[in-house]
Amino acid sequence: MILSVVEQFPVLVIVVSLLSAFTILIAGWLNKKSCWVISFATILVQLVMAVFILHHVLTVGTIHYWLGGWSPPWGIEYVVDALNAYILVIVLSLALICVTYSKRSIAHELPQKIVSFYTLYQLLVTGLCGVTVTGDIFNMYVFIEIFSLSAYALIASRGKIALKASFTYLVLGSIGACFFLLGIGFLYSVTGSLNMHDLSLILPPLYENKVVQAAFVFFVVGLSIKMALFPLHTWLPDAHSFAPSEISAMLSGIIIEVSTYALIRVSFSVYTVAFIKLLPIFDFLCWVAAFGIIIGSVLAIAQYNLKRMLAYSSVSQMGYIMLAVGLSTSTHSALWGGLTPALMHILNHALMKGCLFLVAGAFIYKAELWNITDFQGLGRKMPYTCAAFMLAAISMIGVPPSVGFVSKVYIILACLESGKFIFVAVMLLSSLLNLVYFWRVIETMYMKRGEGEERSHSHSSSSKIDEIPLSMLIPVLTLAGLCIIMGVVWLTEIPLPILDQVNALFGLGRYAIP
Amino acid sequence: MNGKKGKIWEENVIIETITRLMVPFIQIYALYVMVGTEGAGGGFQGGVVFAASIVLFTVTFGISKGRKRLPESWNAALNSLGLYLYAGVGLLCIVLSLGAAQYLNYAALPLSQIMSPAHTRALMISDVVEVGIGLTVMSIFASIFFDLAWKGEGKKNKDKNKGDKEVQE
Amino acid sequence: MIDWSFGGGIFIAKYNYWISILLMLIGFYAMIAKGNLLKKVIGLNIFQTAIILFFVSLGDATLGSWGKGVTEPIVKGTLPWAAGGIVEHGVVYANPLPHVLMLTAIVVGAATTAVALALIIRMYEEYGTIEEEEIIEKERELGV
Amino acid sequence: MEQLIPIPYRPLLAILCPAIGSIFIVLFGKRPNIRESWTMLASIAQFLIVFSMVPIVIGGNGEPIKYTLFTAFPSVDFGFSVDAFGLIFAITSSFLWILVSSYSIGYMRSLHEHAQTRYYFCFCWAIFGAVGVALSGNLFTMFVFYEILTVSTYPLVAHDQTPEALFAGRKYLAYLLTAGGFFLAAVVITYYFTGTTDFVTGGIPNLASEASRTALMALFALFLLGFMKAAWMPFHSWLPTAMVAPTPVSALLHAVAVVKAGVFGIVRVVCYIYGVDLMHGLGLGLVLACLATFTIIVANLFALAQDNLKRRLAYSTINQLSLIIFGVALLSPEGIEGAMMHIPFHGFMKITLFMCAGAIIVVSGKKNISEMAGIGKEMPVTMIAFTIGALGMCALPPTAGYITHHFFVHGCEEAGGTMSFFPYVLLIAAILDVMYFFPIIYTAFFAKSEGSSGSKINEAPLFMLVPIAITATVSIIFFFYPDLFHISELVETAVSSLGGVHP
Repeated sequence: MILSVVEQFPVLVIVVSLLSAFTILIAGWLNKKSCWVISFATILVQLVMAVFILHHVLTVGTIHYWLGGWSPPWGIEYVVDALNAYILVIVLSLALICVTYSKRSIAHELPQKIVSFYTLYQLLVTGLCGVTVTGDIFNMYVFIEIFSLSAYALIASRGKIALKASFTYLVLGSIGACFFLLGIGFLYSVTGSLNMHDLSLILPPLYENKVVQAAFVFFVVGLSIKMALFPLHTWLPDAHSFAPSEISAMLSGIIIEVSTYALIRVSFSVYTVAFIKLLPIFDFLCWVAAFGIIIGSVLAIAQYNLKRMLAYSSVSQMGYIMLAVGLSTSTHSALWGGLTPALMHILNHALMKGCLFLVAGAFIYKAELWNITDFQGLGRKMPYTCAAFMLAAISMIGVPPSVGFVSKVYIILACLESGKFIFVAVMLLSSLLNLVYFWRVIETMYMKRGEGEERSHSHSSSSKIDEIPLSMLIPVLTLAGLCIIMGVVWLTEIPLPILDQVNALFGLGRYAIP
Repeated sequence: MNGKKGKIWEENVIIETITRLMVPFIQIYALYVMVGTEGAGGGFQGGVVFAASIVLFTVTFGISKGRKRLPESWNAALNSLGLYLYAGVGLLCIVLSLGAAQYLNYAALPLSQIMSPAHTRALMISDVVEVGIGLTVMSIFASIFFDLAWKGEGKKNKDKNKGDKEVQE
Repeated sequence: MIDWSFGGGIFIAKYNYWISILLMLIGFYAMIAKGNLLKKVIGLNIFQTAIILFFVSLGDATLGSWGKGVTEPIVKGTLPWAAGGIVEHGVVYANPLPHVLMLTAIVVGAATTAVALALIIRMYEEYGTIEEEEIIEKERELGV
Repeated sequence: MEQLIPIPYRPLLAILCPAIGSIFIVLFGKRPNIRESWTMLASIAQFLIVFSMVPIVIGGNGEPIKYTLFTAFPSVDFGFSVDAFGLIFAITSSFLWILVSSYSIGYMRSLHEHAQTRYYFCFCWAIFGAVGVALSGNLFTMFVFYEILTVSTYPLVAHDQTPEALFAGRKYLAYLLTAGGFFLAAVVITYYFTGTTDFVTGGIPNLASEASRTALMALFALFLLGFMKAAWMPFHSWLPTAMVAPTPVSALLHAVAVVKAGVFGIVRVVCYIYGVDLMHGLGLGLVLACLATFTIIVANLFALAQDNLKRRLAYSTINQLSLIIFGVALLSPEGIEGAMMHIPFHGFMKITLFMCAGAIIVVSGKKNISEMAGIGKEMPVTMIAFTIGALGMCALPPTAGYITHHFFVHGCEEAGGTMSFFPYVLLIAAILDVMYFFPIIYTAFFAKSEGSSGSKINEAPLFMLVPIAITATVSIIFFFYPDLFHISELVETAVSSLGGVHP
């Protein structure tokens, strides 16, 4: 069989990244500055590959890649369909933005650890890509552990208090991964297969089997820990707030999203819609998510540390995504049916939270400002950074035409269609709570005067602009701009065919069999 | 190092001599586990045994001496080299077959025109790949040991890359 | 009237699962209830080992697949790389795949432990203790 | 002109004027003269473009000018549809923007306000939102602009950056974005029921058949809550609090753009989403009328108690806004006509009053009515303009206010039934209006000032005085010639195309 070049990309995305990680390790001995260059170049190449993969998947069809030429039930298979390709592009885009940002901020924050930082960062990207492209459930577990381990180490890299945060994450994350492994074991014991597609063929007659059902519960619980779904979110606030900012952005924007992707993959590719309709587990998830949305927001209001506040906001946003996932089986509209709102919010949340965390990092970089109350007068001192923060915050609140607004509308429509009006109220309440905690920050930045600062004219104060370096500013502004631009793009429905293809794949939305 | 706390190990002629005798044998055994057998597998185990020999040496002669035998730069180089061996051969399959074969599909290597494809696979897996895995495992386990033992440095090491290698075997 | 034969069956015939469940709970308990970070790591290891045990016993021909017994080799027919041997159908054959999988799980476990230990060492340097509550107290003193 | 700009693009261009203007304002932020000439230029251009659409709409017999940017959901376009009613609001906002821009220049410079670039920038976006609301073709587009309007006015409200201003800003956002949430829910539910959110003259046809009676009632409540911008009681308290903003902001945004956007929305929902017939069928007209009259009376009572001039004007605004809602609630042609007409008329009159209040602050720094004794002699032009505005509020001739009240009373008669009781309420309201406006005039002209400032004439700068004079004059012209800016023609076009208005 002859493979086209693009069909080699799924594996190359991972191998290139893996090789690059260790090249960085060696190159770092010779020249510390080369680390960033290698990392940046690798991720750029990966992103280009991912875009090609997405194009190929959309135009030609799903890519099946048999590692080593072994056919699926025995060999490992990488399967890239519309869902993976879409997530892969998001992962690598945000990774590219974060690595651009990290150039100056890591040189400033962790000058001793540049080499190990980039090595680990590259391994993190490897793991994330791996989870995304693989079609083998055990392979997925391995990649989950790869990115988790890199994440533990990266979180701890600031030392001090971050160590405790990292340790808590490690313990809880390992429990999550072990539950995932246990689920795999259960499935393996009744089917003897690890290939996702193969499993989905063997499983249907066994859906009534208690072992199969228990395995599903293990998957859900394990991945819920990884993705910080509400009652299992306890590791998240510490980890997010003490990690270096680009890692916080990755954690919040990508890592927990990839775990969500894993859950979606397991729910719809290993199990199927028929199984999910058998158990009320998705209804239960909806309620859990709704509680998460509200409680996450309420806890965010109680925080003074900006990054901690953003972390709790992530808990709430994961609730949005899980609510949308939970509703996916009961909606049939062509537009907001199925997984569309969930996948849409995965991208949107990556943009918004990425931007917010990078801005929080910029404040720390420039002036060691952690607490919201210290932000007085920043609006004038760092106009572009603060403008970016404002755009992203406005998106979080859901002011049109930002991305947050689009997700909100789609999720509300999904709630309406499935007849769960209570969640509409939850969504609206949550956007008000978002308003409360984000506006507090905006107000402090722009409106509150610093001590001793007199009522001055606009021109006299504009002279003390003190912005972050360009290599940090560009990523921040890019993300902020995308928050608005993507909102309009979503509204024009240009990217929706991708999500529609995902629904077609899983038989959701308008492809559902009534 | 550790000078201010005094010696944390004691020189003991018997132990040192026995260690001197043991280490080469352990290492040869490790190599045997790695490449000496017919079938696949053994890279990881061989690497661990090899690392054990280094650990034994270090425990006997002290960290500074152990570090001298396996400096950090060597460690990094070895562990990258192992990975290059493993991943590079895989990539070679794609490159040499001009994109016709999959990653890790050793049957696509030109070597298979001399021997049978099956034997090529066997050769690549049991020799080249195992050596790669072994090197990486050895150096990383050694560096974990050194980092944990070398108080004050506390660098976290990561040997996750082996994870996916093992699973692909 | 309790059906002892059934009860006995489920306890004795599947002792491997019970053992791994017991170990799992022990590990889980240690991870959650113990204040000493090192004990938490030990708990984590016990937990992982329990899962490994579970997987390995799946591959055992006499125990595997929920008591059905694995009688199928993973590949039927000639194994090309194994000196031309032919595996006969129906012969009791331990499934090697779970064992190989667990090799990876062991690696992952070792890596996790390594990271955890490194973190504990750093924390000990930072706070002078590895008791969770004392660390939290010291953190509070630092004003976080 | 027709050849110059293709007709369908005009709504888009009208909206883009302030957006483009805002960019230049930021670029020239350090050179006040150029910056402010951009504001003026954008405002004039916008007004001309808006005004150029009037003959087309009137000529087209209520056929709106449509322009679609893209389709957001099936049968929900993000686009504009300019009809007669929308134009009334657009003309009012854009014309008054020209005047207020000029006024702002005088005001901001005289008081040496800080952050003027931010001020002009946000002002542009507020107008962007307001005109967007006016020209939008469906609920969805309207919602988008509605939220932009809310957010962009926040920095204007909190402009002073004092704790008081910040509190006002917070309150403002809390109210209006909550309202936005309700509005969004209402829009989505409407879309869910009917599959469209377009404004249809006479109401969306299948709304009644798709939703149950209770659902329609609840939906209407959601819409009302969504239009908290209309400051109906008991959700009015953001408006008086927002009066800490600089006076031009209070003048344009809190007398015209923002609050009128709320009222405009209610009229849109009543006439173009529910339709008059359905409103009748549900008996919602009476509910709305009761709500409006309640607000009218209570707001007037509140106004009596205020000493701060701007706060008193704010309560007067609340009262007048409810008057517009009341006009619509009558569900009779004359009532709706009056309501639509009152939007520009009240805009001109109230802006006069606010600008006068601002002029007083600039010249003498006085904010409270009790301090204003004898100010009429110092600032004769300003206070005469104020008197004209006040007369208009009390619905006395020869001002525009009289005309609309005339329509309201006729509308009540036309509606008949319970509605014929309401003219008495209007009478009481008018008497209350007199009770709190005339003392101001009395204090200004006839009370003896304690200070020794004497009767030296000391007027505000010309930049401020001219707009005041213009709006006051226009308020009188409306009385004699309501068709200025084609207002009455547009109103007639709008009402006649409603068709299904109950006799």
